[in-house]
Amino acid sequence: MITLSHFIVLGAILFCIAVAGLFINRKNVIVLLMAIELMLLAVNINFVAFSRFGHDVAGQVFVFFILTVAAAESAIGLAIVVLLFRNRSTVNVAEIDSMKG
Amino acid sequence: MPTLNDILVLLPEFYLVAAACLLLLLDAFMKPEQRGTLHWISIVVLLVATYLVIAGQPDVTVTAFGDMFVRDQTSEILKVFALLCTVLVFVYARPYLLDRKLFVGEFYTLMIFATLGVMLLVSAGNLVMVYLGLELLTLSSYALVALNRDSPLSSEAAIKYFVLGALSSGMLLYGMSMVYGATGTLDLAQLHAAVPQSAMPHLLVFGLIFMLVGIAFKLGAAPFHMWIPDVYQGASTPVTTFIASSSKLAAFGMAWRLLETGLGDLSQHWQLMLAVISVLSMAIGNLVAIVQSNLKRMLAYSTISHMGYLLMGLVNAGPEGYASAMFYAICYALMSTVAFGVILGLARAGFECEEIADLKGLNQRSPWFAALMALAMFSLAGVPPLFGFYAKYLVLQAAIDAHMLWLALAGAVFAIVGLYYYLHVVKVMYFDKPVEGGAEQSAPDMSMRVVLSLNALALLVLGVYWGPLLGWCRHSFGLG
Amino acid sequence: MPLSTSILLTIALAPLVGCLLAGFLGKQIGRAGAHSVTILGLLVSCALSFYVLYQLVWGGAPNYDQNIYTWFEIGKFNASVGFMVDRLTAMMMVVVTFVSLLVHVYTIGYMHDDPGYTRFFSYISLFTFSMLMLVMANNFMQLFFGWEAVGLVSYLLIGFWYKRPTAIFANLKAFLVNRVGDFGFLLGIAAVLYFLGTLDYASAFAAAPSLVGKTLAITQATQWDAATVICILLFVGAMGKSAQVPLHVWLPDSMEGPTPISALIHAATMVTAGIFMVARMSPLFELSQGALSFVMVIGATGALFTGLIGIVQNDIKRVIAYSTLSQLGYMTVALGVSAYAGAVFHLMTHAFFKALLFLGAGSVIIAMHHEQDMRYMGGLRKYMPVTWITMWIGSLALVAIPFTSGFYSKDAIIEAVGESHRWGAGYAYFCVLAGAFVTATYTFRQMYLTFHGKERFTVVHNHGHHAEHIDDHGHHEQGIMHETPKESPWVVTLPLVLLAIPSLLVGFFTVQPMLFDGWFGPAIHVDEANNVLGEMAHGFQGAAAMALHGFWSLPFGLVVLAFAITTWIYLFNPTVADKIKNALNPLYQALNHKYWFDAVYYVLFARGSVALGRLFWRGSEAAVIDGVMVDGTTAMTRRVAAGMRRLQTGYLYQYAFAMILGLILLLGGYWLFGPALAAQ
Amino acid sequence: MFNHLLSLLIWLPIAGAVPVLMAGSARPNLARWLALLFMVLTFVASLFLLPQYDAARGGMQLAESHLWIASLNVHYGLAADGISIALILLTTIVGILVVVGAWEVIQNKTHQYMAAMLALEGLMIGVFCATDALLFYVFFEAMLIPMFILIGVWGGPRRVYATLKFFIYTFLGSIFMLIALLYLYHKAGTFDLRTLAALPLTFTEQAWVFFAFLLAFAIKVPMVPVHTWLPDAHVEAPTGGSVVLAAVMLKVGTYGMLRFILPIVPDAGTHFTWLVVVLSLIAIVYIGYVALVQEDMKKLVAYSSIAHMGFVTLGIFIAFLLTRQLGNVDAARLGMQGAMVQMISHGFVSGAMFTCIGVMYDRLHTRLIKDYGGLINVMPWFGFFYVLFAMANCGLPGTSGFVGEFMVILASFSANPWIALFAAFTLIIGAGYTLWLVKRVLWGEIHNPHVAEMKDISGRETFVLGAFAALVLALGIWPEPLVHLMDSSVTQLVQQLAIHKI
Repeated sequence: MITLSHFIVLGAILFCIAVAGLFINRKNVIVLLMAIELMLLAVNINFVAFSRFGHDVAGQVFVFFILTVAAAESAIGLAIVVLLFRNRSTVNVAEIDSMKG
Repeated sequence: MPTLNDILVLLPEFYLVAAACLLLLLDAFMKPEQRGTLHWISIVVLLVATYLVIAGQPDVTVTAFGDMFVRDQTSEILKVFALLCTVLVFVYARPYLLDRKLFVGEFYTLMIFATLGVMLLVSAGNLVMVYLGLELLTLSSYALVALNRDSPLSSEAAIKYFVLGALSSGMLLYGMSMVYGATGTLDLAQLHAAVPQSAMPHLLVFGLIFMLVGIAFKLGAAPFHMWIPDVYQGASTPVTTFIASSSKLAAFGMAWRLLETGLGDLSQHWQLMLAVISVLSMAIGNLVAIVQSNLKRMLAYSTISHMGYLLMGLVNAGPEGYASAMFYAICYALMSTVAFGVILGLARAGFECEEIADLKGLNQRSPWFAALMALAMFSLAGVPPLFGFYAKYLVLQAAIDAHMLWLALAGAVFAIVGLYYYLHVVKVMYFDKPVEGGAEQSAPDMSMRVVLSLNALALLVLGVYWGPLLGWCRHSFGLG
Repeated sequence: MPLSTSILLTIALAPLVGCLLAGFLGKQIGRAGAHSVTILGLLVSCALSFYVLYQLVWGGAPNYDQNIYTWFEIGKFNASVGFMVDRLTAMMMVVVTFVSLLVHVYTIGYMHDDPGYTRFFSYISLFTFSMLMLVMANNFMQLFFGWEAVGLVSYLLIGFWYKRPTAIFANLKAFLVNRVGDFGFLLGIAAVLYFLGTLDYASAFAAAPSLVGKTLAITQATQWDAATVICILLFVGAMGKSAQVPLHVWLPDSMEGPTPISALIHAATMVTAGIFMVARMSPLFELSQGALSFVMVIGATGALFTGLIGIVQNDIKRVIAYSTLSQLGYMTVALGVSAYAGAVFHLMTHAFFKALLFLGAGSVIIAMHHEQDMRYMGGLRKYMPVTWITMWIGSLALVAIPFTSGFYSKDAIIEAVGESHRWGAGYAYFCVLAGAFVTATYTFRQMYLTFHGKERFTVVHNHGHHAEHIDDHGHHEQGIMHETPKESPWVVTLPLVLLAIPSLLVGFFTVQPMLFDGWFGPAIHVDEANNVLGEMAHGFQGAAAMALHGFWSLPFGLVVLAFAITTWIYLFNPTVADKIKNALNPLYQALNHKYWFDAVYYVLFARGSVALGRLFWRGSEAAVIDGVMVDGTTAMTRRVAAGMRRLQTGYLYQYAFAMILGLILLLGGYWLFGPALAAQ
Repeated sequence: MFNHLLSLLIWLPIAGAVPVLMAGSARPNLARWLALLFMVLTFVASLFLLPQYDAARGGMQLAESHLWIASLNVHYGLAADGISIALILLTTIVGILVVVGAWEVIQNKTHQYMAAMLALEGLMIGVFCATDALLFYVFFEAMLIPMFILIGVWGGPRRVYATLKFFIYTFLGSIFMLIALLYLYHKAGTFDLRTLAALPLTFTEQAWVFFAFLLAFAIKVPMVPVHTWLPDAHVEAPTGGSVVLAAVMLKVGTYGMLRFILPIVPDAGTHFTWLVVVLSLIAIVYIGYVALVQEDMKKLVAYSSIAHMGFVTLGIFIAFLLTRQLGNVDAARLGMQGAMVQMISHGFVSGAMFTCIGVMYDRLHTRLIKDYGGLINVMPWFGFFYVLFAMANCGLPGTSGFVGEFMVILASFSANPWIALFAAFTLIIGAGYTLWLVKRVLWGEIHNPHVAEMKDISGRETFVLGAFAALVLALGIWPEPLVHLMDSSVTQLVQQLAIHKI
């Protein structure tokens, strides 16, 4: 029998993977975008699970909003990545450090 | 089903949406040479919105769309100042944008959308609204930061801002989900009621902590401040100004909504966490600012420290505390608009006036701008009789009233450290000899100079006559 | 009729007016104007002083003691400016104004070619004013005012020729040494206020008996007798002003000032202020045998040992200067044996004959064109008879030949010391006796070297540039004169004559009232137990008898002995002097170096203080406080800041990591402290 | 009768700064005359204090109070007692002399200089009559800005270091004072000084508050060991800046002690008196030695200022010993009065000394002692004034310098002979450094050819120095009027000391 805690754990694991992906990855900005998406999905799992087990629909409504915003977000993200590539002809995270200190 | 009442409550916001879309169309069908009018139109739009906010101000707290949207005095005040700050940004930005071929419609529409995001955020009555408002604000901000397409720095700043922003809102959402799980509601008011009898207190606090990360990030408090310096430096100065003014007001509003309206009963937990964050911010902000040579970057670190002081007010977790924090947020918004405004005023084609060294001997070249900058600096440093002092004094008072003397003492110590770099700017302007290619009177844009002067003198006037403003802030939190 | 305030005010202020006119309007009123106004002022106050004395002694006027105005008033403490005039004061006023007047006149001649002519008159008038304020004071505050004011004028006048390095060194030294004395004096005044609760003479003396048995807690354990503390502290002031050992070092150097000053300030009046002060404080000093013994021993030491130095001096003024030190020692001894009247009496006679000697020396110096070294003089008597005679009179008075005024005062002191049974009186008696011999020795030596024997200067007649031989740069080849020395003008000789008269006679007429008939009345208070003069009074049968008896006294014998020796050496075989000098070389060295006081003080205090200051400045100020505490803190802050700056690496993933760390920090914090908080 | 005199005194010069600033760098003379006009007006206005103040009654008079921040119960409260009035008069007089003194000296950005001076004067007057702690703090801090500008813009080569040190040092002290004030407000719910004086505090609280106040005011005075900003500030500051700094600004510190430490934390004050007394004695003796070896005249006088302010702090704090432990109230009053008189006197003497140095500096553009010597040969009148002020500086009777020191030494002997012993040491060391300076600067042959060309003081300089001289002598010859003016206020202060608050 799958309980709420299974979902929570799953969500947590996904979230951790996403976070790890954010700061372990030294290569490509695109990967960061994917990690962010993953993080939002983890959140969605939490919401759906809670609303399912809490018999409250609001959580699932929230999920729709999150999905929509996530789409817009990744759109802007990609746009920025393109811009970045145009200006610096690289999307390598390890090379984007002209501002520091 | 939305009633007419709902519409009326949201009138300013609806109006702003409509106006923004109209501007977008206008911009599309407008010949480039007529674009100048766009500037004035959008200023009028915002002023009208301000009027709507003030005029439609309800005597009692009203809600709309099933408590999704709350319109109370706090949100009104924050909205008014957010709108005004945006107006200031527009006024200051014009010459700068013209010089840099950035004078485009997107700037204005995005700016207005961001402001709209601020307005929604500060009067959110529900976690969903908080999220939507926040995203509307941040997404527009990302775009604004990247506005200067040809600048490598801008795009780098944008990507950093974007990734970290996404991470923070991810954490915020994650926290929200836990809180939702622990209480079963997304409505802040019900949340407040549900917190005490929650079955899973630990889950609740976990949620709280994740949300705190989101809040701290938005404020730019250490250790979630890393984006601030790079974004401030990379973004074009008008955008920086906006981020430093309006969106700080929004951040305060958000913090207050989530922490007080929503999780007020957990205050004994978040008080201490905020205190720690506050000390870290004051320390990192003030210390690292000392060694900056880039003016915008220096101001970025100063922002971080100021957010530390603002948090001192929140730490108090009582109406006085919130009032002082809000006072601080407004005060900081006004001060930073002056500081960045002077930078904008001195910048000219091919000269950003970003380095502190650019201000050398400004007193010889344009004493008036030097005086305005000096006012801003002394005010930021918190030297009486300028506005900034009273804000500091109020938050210190709040910390002491909350029996956190150590926090107040830390604040005092770091205020001394901070003093140094503000004075350094004054020193550069007044005591140093001017250098070739340094800042001088840029092409005088009358409207800008007048408004900037008024804005700066406000720091002096409010330094003497700050009672009413404080009165409003306190009254909005139900104090005499 | 009682004394009127206006008269006393006139006496005090007339010299001040003269000073201000000569000082500020010197250019306008010119030299003649300057000396006229100042002398006029002095004439007025001198005449009035005599009038006051007359009123007090014969006019039956009561003693005057009134406040002119309140200086400050705080609770029960108040300080006023006011006058207290009794016979002691009146006598001092007369002496001061009289000598000062003569010195004014004398100055016309002495400073004739000096550029600072008007300034000089302004100074000496200012001095007279200050000195009068000192003697006429009716409270300690005003006494201290006069005390310091005369010090200031002395400072200005010693440094009158401000271009001379020696002069400006001497005046700084004089002021500082005096300040050491005033340091004690001020503490003494503070002690008086503390114990007696008032600064006013009359009430302080009235309350004086209450001091008996009172003590001052120096530490928890040790308690000092109040009266002794007060008196010794006050006397420290007197030691400074009246140049008592070991604070005597400034007086010989003060000879850098013009000669009239040496006569007026550093012989006749200012240096005797200390003596006057102690006499004035007799009601206090009488309460402490210890303090009096201290006074006596200090005085006796000075009387003998400073006199010895005089024997080896060659500078005519310095000889007299050391003689002054020695005579001040005599006065102090007299104070020490409670013979206050004797001290004051000697003060008066000494004022006359010492001023006479100095002015005479000045006259010689003029004649010698500012040559002061006696080795280049000799045989001057035929050139300047008046000076010669008058100076002999002065010398006889100094060595206390019977019937001269000096005899009466000095012999009385020696006898009084003999009578005294106070601790240390034996030592004092030896000192004053030996002192008599020493005095005679240096005096006769000086007279012989100056006026007798063969001329040790050569006259080279070439006129022209002696005009520029004015005092402030009179450095020329020693022993070469450009014209024969000649008697000084009347303005110089007249004062000599006028001083010679009292030097001879004043003692004879005043000894009886002043010493034995309690002429001073309540002004001087002596306990019966200490009243040596009282005992001597029994054996006193009039001035003449005293003088005749004097011929068979031991002191006179010593004088005769000294006379014989000096005559034999300096008139007949001068070479012996050097033989003796070589024979007693160690002693000679000690005397010639003034017992090395100056050297030691210079190293210890002057150099020492500067070294200490440097240590403080470079060390604690610059290095510790500024270097470590102030700049160190800022430097540290910057270093920390530079370190923290490096955390902002610019790498996106590290920014993200920082946020995660923050998150973990908060979570961990909750995990650690959360339960505790929830418990609250 | 017009009852906003104090407000007028504060705001007249501050308002005057605006037109002076308007005059602009193009019309320096206009700026000068305007500045002088406002200074004179302020001085005249300040004279009206004397008839309006009832010295016999004492206490705070001419009070004004308007609610400033209703929600926090903060008042714009002004009032003056004898001490305030004396200090206000000192300020207004020095103000005029400073403007006249800077007349031709300041050629660069004259209008800003004069405006800064006016603003500074208004703020200092504000400090001397604020009765609301927050208002006091505002004036206390705001003073720093014009002085910061004065030193920084018209200062010497190391002006930046000096002025930053000055600003940050003072700010450091005062911010902790602010914390202390906030704590008191937290307890009392008001900043009104009279209420705070009545506020009962435990000893621990008093101790903390005491040290916060002490730090703030000790830095301002300054006391050893937080004094090192002063010599630097003085050396770099323009003459006018030094004069105001020494003559008035230092007094703000001691004045603060009177208004805050004495009434609000008397018990802690009593307990820690020994500390302040020892520090004061160190200031008198140790600083004296440091002053002795200075090579820069301004530094020397700056150090002597520290030593003289030592007498003020000594006089104030022996009052604790005398009232609390010995019950000798009259002696306490004597000491306190001595401190007050010393404050005023030091204002004139140090101001005059710095003016003298300024006069020399304007001619030779060096402050190093070794560059001078034999000045009296070419500048006799200047020499006269210089000697006079030097004598006042080493406390010669008849000059104002003597009065305060005399009273303090007398009083301290009643407290403890040893204190008096060290205090009286100033007679020697003070004379030492002052007269050695005079010897090296004034007397002797001229060895520096440039000195030979120096002109004697001009009419303007004679006016300034003459005014100082007149004040110094008047105060020295007849201090009673000043003493009387402050007597009742001092008495009340002393009485307040006796009240236990625990």
